[in-house]
Amino acid sequence: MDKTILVDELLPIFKDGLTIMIGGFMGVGTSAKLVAALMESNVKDITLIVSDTATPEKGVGPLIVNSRVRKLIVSHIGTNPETGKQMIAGDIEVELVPQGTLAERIRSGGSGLGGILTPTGVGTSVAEGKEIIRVDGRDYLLETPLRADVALLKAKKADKSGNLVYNRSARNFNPIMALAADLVIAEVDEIVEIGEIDPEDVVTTGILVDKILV
Amino acid sequence: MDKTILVDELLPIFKDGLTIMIGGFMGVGTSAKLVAALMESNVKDITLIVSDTATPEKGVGPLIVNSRVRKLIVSHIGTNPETGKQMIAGDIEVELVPQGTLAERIRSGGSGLGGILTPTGVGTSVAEGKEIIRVDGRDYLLETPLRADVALLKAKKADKSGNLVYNRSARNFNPIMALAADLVIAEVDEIVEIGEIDPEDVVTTGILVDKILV
Amino acid sequence: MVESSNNVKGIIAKRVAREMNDGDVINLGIGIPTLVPNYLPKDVNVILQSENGFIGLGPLSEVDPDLVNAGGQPTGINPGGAFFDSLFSFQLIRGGHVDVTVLGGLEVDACGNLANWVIPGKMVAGMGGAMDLVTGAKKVIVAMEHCSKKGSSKILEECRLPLTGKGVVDLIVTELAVFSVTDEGLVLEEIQEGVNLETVLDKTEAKFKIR
Amino acid sequence: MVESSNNVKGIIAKRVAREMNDGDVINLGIGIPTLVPNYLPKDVNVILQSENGFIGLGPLSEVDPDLVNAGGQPTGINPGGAFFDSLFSFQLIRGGHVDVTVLGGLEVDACGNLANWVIPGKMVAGMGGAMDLVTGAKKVIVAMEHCSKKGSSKILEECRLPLTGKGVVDLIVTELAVFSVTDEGLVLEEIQEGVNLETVLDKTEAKFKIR
Repeated sequence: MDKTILVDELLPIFKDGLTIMIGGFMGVGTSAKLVAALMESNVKDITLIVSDTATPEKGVGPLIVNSRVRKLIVSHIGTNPETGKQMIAGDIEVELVPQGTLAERIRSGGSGLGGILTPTGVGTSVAEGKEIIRVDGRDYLLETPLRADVALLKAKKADKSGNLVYNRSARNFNPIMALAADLVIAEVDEIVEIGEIDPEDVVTTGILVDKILV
Repeated sequence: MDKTILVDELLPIFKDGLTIMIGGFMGVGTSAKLVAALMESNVKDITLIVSDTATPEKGVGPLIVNSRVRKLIVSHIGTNPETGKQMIAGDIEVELVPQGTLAERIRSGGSGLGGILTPTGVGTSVAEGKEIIRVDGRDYLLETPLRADVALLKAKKADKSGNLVYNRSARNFNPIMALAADLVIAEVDEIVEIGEIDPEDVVTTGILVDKILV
Repeated sequence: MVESSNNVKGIIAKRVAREMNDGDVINLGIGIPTLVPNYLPKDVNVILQSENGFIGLGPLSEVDPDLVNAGGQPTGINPGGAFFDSLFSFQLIRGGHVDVTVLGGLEVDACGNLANWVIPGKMVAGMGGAMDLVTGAKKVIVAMEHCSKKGSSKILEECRLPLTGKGVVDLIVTELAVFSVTDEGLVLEEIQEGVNLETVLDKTEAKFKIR
Repeated sequence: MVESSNNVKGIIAKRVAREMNDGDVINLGIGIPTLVPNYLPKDVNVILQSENGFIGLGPLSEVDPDLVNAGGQPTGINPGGAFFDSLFSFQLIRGGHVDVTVLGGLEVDACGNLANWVIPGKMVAGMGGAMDLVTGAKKVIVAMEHCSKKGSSKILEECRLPLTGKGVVDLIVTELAVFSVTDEGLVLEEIQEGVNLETVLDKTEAKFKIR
């Protein structure tokens, strides 16, 4: 089963209105090729789930600048002024989520959980509209799962079965997004034969990865 | 800061009534030396949190056979007949927890969460006395955190700062227990200098590990 | 007698094997389920998940005491496999990343309920990972002998033993028959070779429709 | 002016550095907090956690675009460090495995409330990891200039901006003074060198006790 794919084969996958998770932190660990393919596909009205919107030029920044995103679920937008501008103009709906909570919600979505109880955000505007549950004398927010139609990952290396290894701080949100989308596509710098990645070193198991773009 | 410790230095740490987590699955990935030290310390009334009670001779089995455990939080006891015997006789209190839920509860305890919502156990005796929370039309059990006074781990290799690497299926519950106890002690087969374990290969960061027994 | 029992187990495992598709991620319980790979067609390659922490369970090659299956027995890992901790293992299981789980059963009923972890006052094995597996796997197959050692039907109108999972079973495979669990109760999908309908009716407590 | 501002930042960072103990695991926000390591005594070695996914943040050695700090700037990793994903990173942060976090602030108040992520209608940066850090770290230090650029006190009786965390701050360090947050409100722990009490009283909106 060969999971490798060419950019041209990706284009029909991308459709208007999809919910897409994209790995990365300030653009580090974001697949530039997959973001470029999304741009090329001309899709719009994306719901984007991402750590941050990086800068106008980097990471998912171009998707924001070119108005491809209708809704954003994100922890930080301060480094891309275009995001704030579109948000204030009402052109993009932004749900700000604490970064640790964002990670937990994605993991919940990918792990069959109905959510988690976190103390983060209690007593802040993040708590608005959320259920507060008291456990052992402390208040927690019930934070619910996030899933996506497609996850776009960036890894250092894959074997042909899709096992992934990441590079340094480019790992960030990629491994948990691999759990939480119906279709998981990874750009990798290098692809090797099955057996060349030690089972101890695999970070994302190939059963989670559907397509590999080299 | 040298974290290495000798067995004799361990003995005063073990006290009656402690809550102790011990890694391992059917005894694989359980520290035989740390279990032996517990035996030698003559402590009793332990609350033990463990995947299973292995066999009478293996893993945590001897702690059961020698009546050191007052309460057991565990997913499987079928391979150690002594556990069932003591349970039926009322000598040991057993809380049976689905294995995935046990892992989640330990992680919650080690990650500052108030618990997680799992579908596992809904409609079974596991649900008795637990809060049922409906999310997106599906029922989930609220499962609350577990923590321990001491966690006893087994790893393949440590560096002197306590970074741990495991061997094959001996990893199991060890990495999450490292998060969830006030004092974390690891037996390792080999100890190396700081810098000899690649930061990409570290499974348990040394900041979680207090003591290392070679 | 042993011969015959092995025969029965083989018949069940062989039929279960036909449910597997190439590329499926499978988790097999102990007992009859572990026999399933022996009966897979050559063009069907499945990936075995072991809930104690790896993907790619394979034949034993070198013995490493740290490499065991979910029954604690020495095993091997295939190229392309991966090790992880128990947390991640159950993320895969509960998160729907396992296509099929095959488990033994003490009782199954017409609502798809399964009981296989405790006989009150008698055997208390514990559920291990079974409750997570039946809740999370995309397809749950119960592979078991049709009747208990005492000869009573294990396919009931309603389970009497404490449940492992409620409404979780998709397919029941025994040495006599194959039943699917549908919204309208059990449906007899097949009768095993050499068995007649009367025997199935006689040995099955639960009502069932015939496809 | 720049000179003077740098001076102020140095004074704050230097005082924060005195709060660190050998072996502490520290997470530093962007801005003034990143200057803290420059002022650590030689016998105090701390371990820096970077919420984007590693332990052992160190000086830049070789430039790898995949190795950045939480501000997205190229950085290094010390021997003994470890990489992990965002989930694990925040498990460490929320789980109390970080001893001290040092963050900047827009406003802090007498109840230990902190606001530093949004000015409604103006700046919407987002909270990033700050809400998790102030909730989970064992000790929360706010390192900031005492007054806003317009000269108004940033230490208030009650925060007016949306909160980052409620009752989370342990210590406030500015170029004028050091306050601890106690059950009875703010306590003035120290006045910075060359500053007098009148200045602190004049520039601080919140009431405080004097130790």
